[in-house]
Amino acid sequence: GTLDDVKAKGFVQCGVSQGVPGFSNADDKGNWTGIDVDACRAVAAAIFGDAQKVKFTPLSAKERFTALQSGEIDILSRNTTWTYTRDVSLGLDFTATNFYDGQGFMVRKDLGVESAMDLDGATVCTEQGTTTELNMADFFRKHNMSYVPVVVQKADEAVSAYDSGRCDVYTTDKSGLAAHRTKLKNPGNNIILPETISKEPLGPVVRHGDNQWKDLVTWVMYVQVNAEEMGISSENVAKIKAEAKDPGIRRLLGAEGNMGQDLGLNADWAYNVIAEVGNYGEEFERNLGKDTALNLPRAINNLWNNGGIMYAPPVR
Amino acid sequence: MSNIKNIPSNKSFLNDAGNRSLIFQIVLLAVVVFVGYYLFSNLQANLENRGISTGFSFLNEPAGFPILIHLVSYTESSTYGRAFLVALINTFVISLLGIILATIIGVVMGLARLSKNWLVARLATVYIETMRNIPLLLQMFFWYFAVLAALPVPRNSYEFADFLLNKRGIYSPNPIAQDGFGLVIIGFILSIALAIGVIVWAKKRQTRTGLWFPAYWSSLGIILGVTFLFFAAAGFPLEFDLPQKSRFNVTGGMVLPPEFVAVLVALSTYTGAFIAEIVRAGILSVNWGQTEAARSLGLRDSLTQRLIVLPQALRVIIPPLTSQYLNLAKNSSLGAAIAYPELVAVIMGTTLNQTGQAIETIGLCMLVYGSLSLSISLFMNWYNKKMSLIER
Amino acid sequence: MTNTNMARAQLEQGESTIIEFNDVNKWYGDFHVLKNINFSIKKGERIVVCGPSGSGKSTMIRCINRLEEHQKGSILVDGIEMNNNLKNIEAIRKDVGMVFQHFNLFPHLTILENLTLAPIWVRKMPKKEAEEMAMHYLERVKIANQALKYPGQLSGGQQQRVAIARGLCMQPRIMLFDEPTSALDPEMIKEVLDTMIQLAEEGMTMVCVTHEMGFAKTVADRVVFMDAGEIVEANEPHEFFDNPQHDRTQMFLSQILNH
Amino acid sequence: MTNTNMARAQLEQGESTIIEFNDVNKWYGDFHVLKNINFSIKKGERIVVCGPSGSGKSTMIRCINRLEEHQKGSILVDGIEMNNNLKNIEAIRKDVGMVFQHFNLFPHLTILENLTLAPIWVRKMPKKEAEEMAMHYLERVKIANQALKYPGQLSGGQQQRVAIARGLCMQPRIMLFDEPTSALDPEMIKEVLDTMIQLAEEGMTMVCVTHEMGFAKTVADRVVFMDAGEIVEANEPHEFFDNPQHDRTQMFLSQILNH
Amino acid sequence: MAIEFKPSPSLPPPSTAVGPVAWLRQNLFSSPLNVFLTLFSIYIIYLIVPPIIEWGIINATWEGASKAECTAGGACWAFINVYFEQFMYGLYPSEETWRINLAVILIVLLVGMFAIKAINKLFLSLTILLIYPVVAYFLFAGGVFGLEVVETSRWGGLFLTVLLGVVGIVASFPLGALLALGRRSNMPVAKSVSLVFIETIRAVPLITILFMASVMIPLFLPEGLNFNKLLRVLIGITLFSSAYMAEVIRGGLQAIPKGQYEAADAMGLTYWQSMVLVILPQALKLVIPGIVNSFISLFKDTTLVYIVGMFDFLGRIQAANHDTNWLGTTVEGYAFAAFVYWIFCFGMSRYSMALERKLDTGHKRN
Ligand SMILES: Nc1ncnc2c1ncn2[C@@H]1O[C@H](COP(=O)(O)OP(=O)(O)OP(=O)(O)O)[C@@H](O)[C@H]1O
Ligand SMILES: Nc1ncnc2c1ncn2[C@@H]1O[C@H](COP(=O)(O)OP(=O)(O)OP(=O)(O)O)[C@@H](O)[C@H]1O
Ligand SMILES: [Mg+2]
Ligand SMILES: [Mg+2]
Repeated sequence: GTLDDVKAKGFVQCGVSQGVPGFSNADDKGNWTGIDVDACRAVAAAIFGDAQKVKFTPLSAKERFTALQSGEIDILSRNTTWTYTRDVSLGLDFTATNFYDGQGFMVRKDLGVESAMDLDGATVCTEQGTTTELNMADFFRKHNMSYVPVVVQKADEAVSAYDSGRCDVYTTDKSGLAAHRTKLKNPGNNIILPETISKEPLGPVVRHGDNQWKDLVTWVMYVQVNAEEMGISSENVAKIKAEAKDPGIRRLLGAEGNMGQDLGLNADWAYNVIAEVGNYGEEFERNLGKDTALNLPRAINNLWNNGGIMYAPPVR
Repeated sequence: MSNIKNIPSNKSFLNDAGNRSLIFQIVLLAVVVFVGYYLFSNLQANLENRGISTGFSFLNEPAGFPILIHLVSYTESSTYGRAFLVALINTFVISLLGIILATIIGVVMGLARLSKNWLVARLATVYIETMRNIPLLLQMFFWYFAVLAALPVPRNSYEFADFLLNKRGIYSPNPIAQDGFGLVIIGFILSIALAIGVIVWAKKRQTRTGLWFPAYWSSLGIILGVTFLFFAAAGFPLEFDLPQKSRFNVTGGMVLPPEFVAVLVALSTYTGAFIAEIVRAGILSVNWGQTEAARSLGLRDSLTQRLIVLPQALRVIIPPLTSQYLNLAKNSSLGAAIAYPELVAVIMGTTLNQTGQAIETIGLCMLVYGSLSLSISLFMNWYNKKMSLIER
Repeated sequence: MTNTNMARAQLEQGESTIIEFNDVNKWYGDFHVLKNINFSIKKGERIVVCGPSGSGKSTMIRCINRLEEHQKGSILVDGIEMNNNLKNIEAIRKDVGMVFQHFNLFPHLTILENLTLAPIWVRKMPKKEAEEMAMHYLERVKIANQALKYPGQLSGGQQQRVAIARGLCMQPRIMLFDEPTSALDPEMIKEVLDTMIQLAEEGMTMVCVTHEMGFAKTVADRVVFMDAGEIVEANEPHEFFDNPQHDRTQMFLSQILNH
Repeated sequence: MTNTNMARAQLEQGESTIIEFNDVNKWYGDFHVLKNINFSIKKGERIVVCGPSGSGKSTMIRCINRLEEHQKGSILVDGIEMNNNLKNIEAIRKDVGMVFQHFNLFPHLTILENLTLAPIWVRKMPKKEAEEMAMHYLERVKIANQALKYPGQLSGGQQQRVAIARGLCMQPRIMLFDEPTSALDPEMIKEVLDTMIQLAEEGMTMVCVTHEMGFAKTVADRVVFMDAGEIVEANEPHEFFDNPQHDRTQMFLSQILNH
Repeated sequence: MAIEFKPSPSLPPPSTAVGPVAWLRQNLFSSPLNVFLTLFSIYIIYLIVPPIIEWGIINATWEGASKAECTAGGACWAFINVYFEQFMYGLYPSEETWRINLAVILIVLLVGMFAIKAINKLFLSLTILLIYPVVAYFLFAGGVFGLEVVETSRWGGLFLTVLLGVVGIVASFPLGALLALGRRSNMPVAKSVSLVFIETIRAVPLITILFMASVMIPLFLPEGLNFNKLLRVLIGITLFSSAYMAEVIRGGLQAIPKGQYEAADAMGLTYWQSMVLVILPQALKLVIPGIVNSFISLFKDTTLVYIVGMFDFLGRIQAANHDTNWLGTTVEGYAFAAFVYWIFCFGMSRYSMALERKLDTGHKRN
């Protein structure tokens, strides 16, 4: 299966976006950061105990599924929306959601638009090969509004087209809007409209038919959520592993038992994930939170017991 | 008498020339078949393992995505098959217009480079050398992103009469036929019949009296004039939907979107430079003696070009021109990079992405380009054959 | 001898000058190809021009129908001066037929079309009439049966005869020949020379660059010898061949006749 | 006369057949080029083949080293039958040198390399030895001083002599010549013919397509006349020229000797 | 006695024939139409050239750390300045770029050695074709002699562009030669296989091939078997250009007179011997200009790898355009890219023309 291949070649091949700040973005030295990037690093940490054993393949939206299907990449972690068709007929399997999102619109302030309902007749830029393209179509049809679609091959170019005035509106997931807004000539001149026109659960995707690999990726994500819930973070994990009495926590961190065996991993896989990448909350704050240019609120991405909907099954 | 030596015994099976080539071919065929089979069986296994659906049934399912430019009716609820058709037409249209424009640019620039006017020749050279030596994709990006950025927003459109130019494209009035437009069509058909009559008459008259009549110019005049007369008689049954600046965009009128314009301009200026060189070489290939002979017969230079030089130059021009046309058609696929919804963008882009059926969509694309290439080269071969000289 | 006498007789009856070179000079860039050419040709006269290669023979006769421009002096053809005036050039080209060394037939047209092209487009002759005339001239050069073939299908000698017929189809008053036989095989040369001799006998004004001295002796009224862009000597053939005045001419003749 | 006698003498001493055509027939598509060729050549014999253009001369001699395939009958060269067997073909080609009308030297190789190519690659001779041999033959054709030039730098006659030397370098038992002089200027023809006459005197078996009747008279043991794919007449030169049997031969000879 | 002939002296031409005035009259103002064309051309030059000079040189800013510092109103070349290294080497670690430079210097030296008479050309060619690529590969990729490993995903910029072009053209050469021989062969299978391959490849756009190479190849391989994306793209490019190369070489083969084949046959050379020793050396010499031209098109076409997500020269420039510090430098980026591509392509096309002329004269007298 994929795990054996990955172990054999010594790294995880991870498909990411070609540059969405906060999600997956390379700096000018080629170092990748972002929450989608961290998802892959966590998998690498679980397998190899080394979060750096990942290689990234930047993919445009339209290439991503083919790349995954063909085996070009092992995980697709590229703010990909979990939908019925994709899960069922594309030969893909969605694992867990690492970001709950919804599609929104960004417009220039000087247009004086306040609501998406005012967009009748607008020219709309978006990236090719996304659910956005379909949602946008549905939205305008539902409200009987006309629009001119400009569907550009790559996200960056769609944003350029918007920025150069080709379009009135740029639409994508709201997190993406926030991310892309940082790349505009004059971020302050653009506003994100309040409406959210769709549900966009984003998360890593793997190929259909390899359950072991799917379980692994899913549970790496769940472990991070559970860790936040239990108050385990990269800072205290070593200490907790050494001192914890709670058998549940000891099992989780590999201090006793061999929970990794069934996944084909070492006992301390979860420990490595948390030690190297951190828990979900850390990941969020590091990449999207208050101290970043995106400055996104946790909102629904908070833990279930904190007013959000992040709810991971228990590790037992 | 003749002492035939014993035929040497090395007449082994392998030494026979015929057998050797047979064996080689069998091996080659086996390798080709084996590689083909190997790839195909891997493909099948992979598709099966990963649960990827196959077949062309997706073509009947609703596509759900919009397409910016469609010349046949298309909505989001149309099928993928329809989307394919739309993309196909877009590819055809851009190729066809590109071929026409590139040919015009090429001929003009080719002639300009041969011009006796030093400055004109130099300018044409600069144009040709610039266009030919810069990658097409870069030129497309330039026309799309750099030029687009420099154009005004709709509110501040450049206006010429009822035409508008802005970041959203080039807007022109949209003619809408009113009652009585049928009469105009009748008039148009009549005028064409009349024009043909004039041409036939002019030819007859030449055979009879030797006098030339400017038949082509006058028939153009007849077509325009008669059609206009009918148009007036019907009470000008045509209204124009003028482009109006509205809140976001321009409403009404007809629009050429920037994507279309950028692809068209890039394709035709790029290919035009290559065609210019072909035209130049073609004209230079006609022996100067031909021109001298024509001149010494008293033919004016324009007639010399039209009757003597061009027909001969065409024979040299056609074959390389064919491959430029093919290149242009193939290069139209780069339109995908700047949001022109042609085949590669719609099929290998969006459709592939929504359905995940890589093999089928790539196959469709290759099929289309293959048959496009084939038909252009068949046409050109036919034309070439028609034009070729009869030799001893 | 008889021939020259006949020519004399003709000249006396129509004494008018048809081509006149006055102090003509021409340069290619810095290269002085024609130097002070002064020369006139009478109506009906047959002139043969000879001289070493590069001496300017072709250039001179090509000035007559302004395939080349001269820069100094004047050339009058049929009383019309050669200058940049397009109307003059057209008028003169209608009156001057030319036959080239390499025939320069139009390969994409049939023989008949080659012949009728100028009559139809330049002389505005009805097509029918042009074709009849063309057939007439083709018969005269004895290849009427090839009328519908293409030039590429004929032999060199046949092509050159077509070229002559094409020149004649303009019904010109002057015919220029620029080494019309030098690209031909020996057997074909005869075909073409015969045709030219026949033409000469009909009294057409002819200027012919050639090294066929037999032809010169038979038909020329005057032979012009050029060297280094100048006319060295011009004389009646028997004088020219038997008693050349210049040593340069003698030298040239000795070469050409021994060949 | 002396020559023919000498040939006779040779023939008597080595009476063995080296090339034998038995009922050979060949077609190009539907076109029957060789019809029932029956003919044999003895070791050391010098044969001249002549005949009108298109009569199949080239085709016939090209069958000897299987540049062309025949379809019926058999050809035996040195006792080996010509068929698809590659070994046979290779063996025969080693023994048969050929000189073409257009020399066909390899323009990218020096003269020396042209000569040593086959000895080195086909005969597997050491390079040194091959070069020594090549120089030997170049001396024999009197152009050893040109060994390091390229073919493009030699005159036609010199090139043809190189081609002969190249043929000899295979140390063949038979040499075939296909109109070796017809692409040459008259002065160069002599150079080449001299070389060939010299070769002939050394007793090499030679088959030569040529219309140089002087050569035929001097060296040929037999002259073969072909027409329309058939051998019309084959005879000793004095018989052939002085007393041709067929009227076709007479006609051909009258043309060729008057030319 | 005969008169002595002395040619009269050549006179200098009148000023109407030569000199600047005559030149102007003949080349610019020879007829009313030409006068109009000249004036029109001058107007066009006036429209285009001064603004470009003003923008690109007079008002340009050459130094600076962000777009905000480009205040002169002209081009912001500071952008190119800052990003120059990335445009050249992609994300190749800057302390390792000497490896690329070294490889370039090596090849320049090696090719330069062709000028030295004493060196065996064959040996040198083999070194360049067989040894150099290995050396260059290890220089680029590292992993031996303590060189740090540099992932191919970090290769980019002009380095990648040149690499793709050069490898594509060199590797397509043997394949193209085989295909050309195949297409001319009289064995039906070999002929049709070559024909189908060549015509199929030539019928489809390069992007479809690159797309296949970049994402689809693994579908055709057994599960788990996969190889480097750069390698796959290289294979795609090589297959693509080998079809065009085959046609170029076929042209050369066709130009070799039949007599050459016959002479080789008559000497008893085998098929492969006559191809390698006699036919190909001549054919290849003939097609060198054609090969240079293919190289130019391939070099331009390598920009398409940008579409499949590789950051070649153009890709790097596009990416840099999205740097928040440098937004609005699109035109400068494209202008720089255009300039570099132009220099390369124009230079090569001039070279190919010169070569054509040189080879042309070399083949005379034969
Ligand atoms: N277009 C031209 N440009 C420059 N020099 C030219 C041109 N045409 C001819 N010449 C030169 O002018 C001279 C005269 O040429 P011309 O053709 O008139 O000679 P010719 O007497 O007809 O010679 P030939 O017997 O070889 O035809 C020659 O030295 C020739 O090289
Ligand atoms: N490859 C070919 N395909 C078809 N016909 C051919 C071919 N080669 C030669 N022929 C024809 O076969 C006939 C004999 O040709 P061959 O070359 O043997 O004649 P030849 O006697 O050598 O004539 P020449 O003196 O002109 O060289 C000619 O009519 C020729 O047209
Ligand atoms: Mg001349
Ligand atoms: Mg022959």
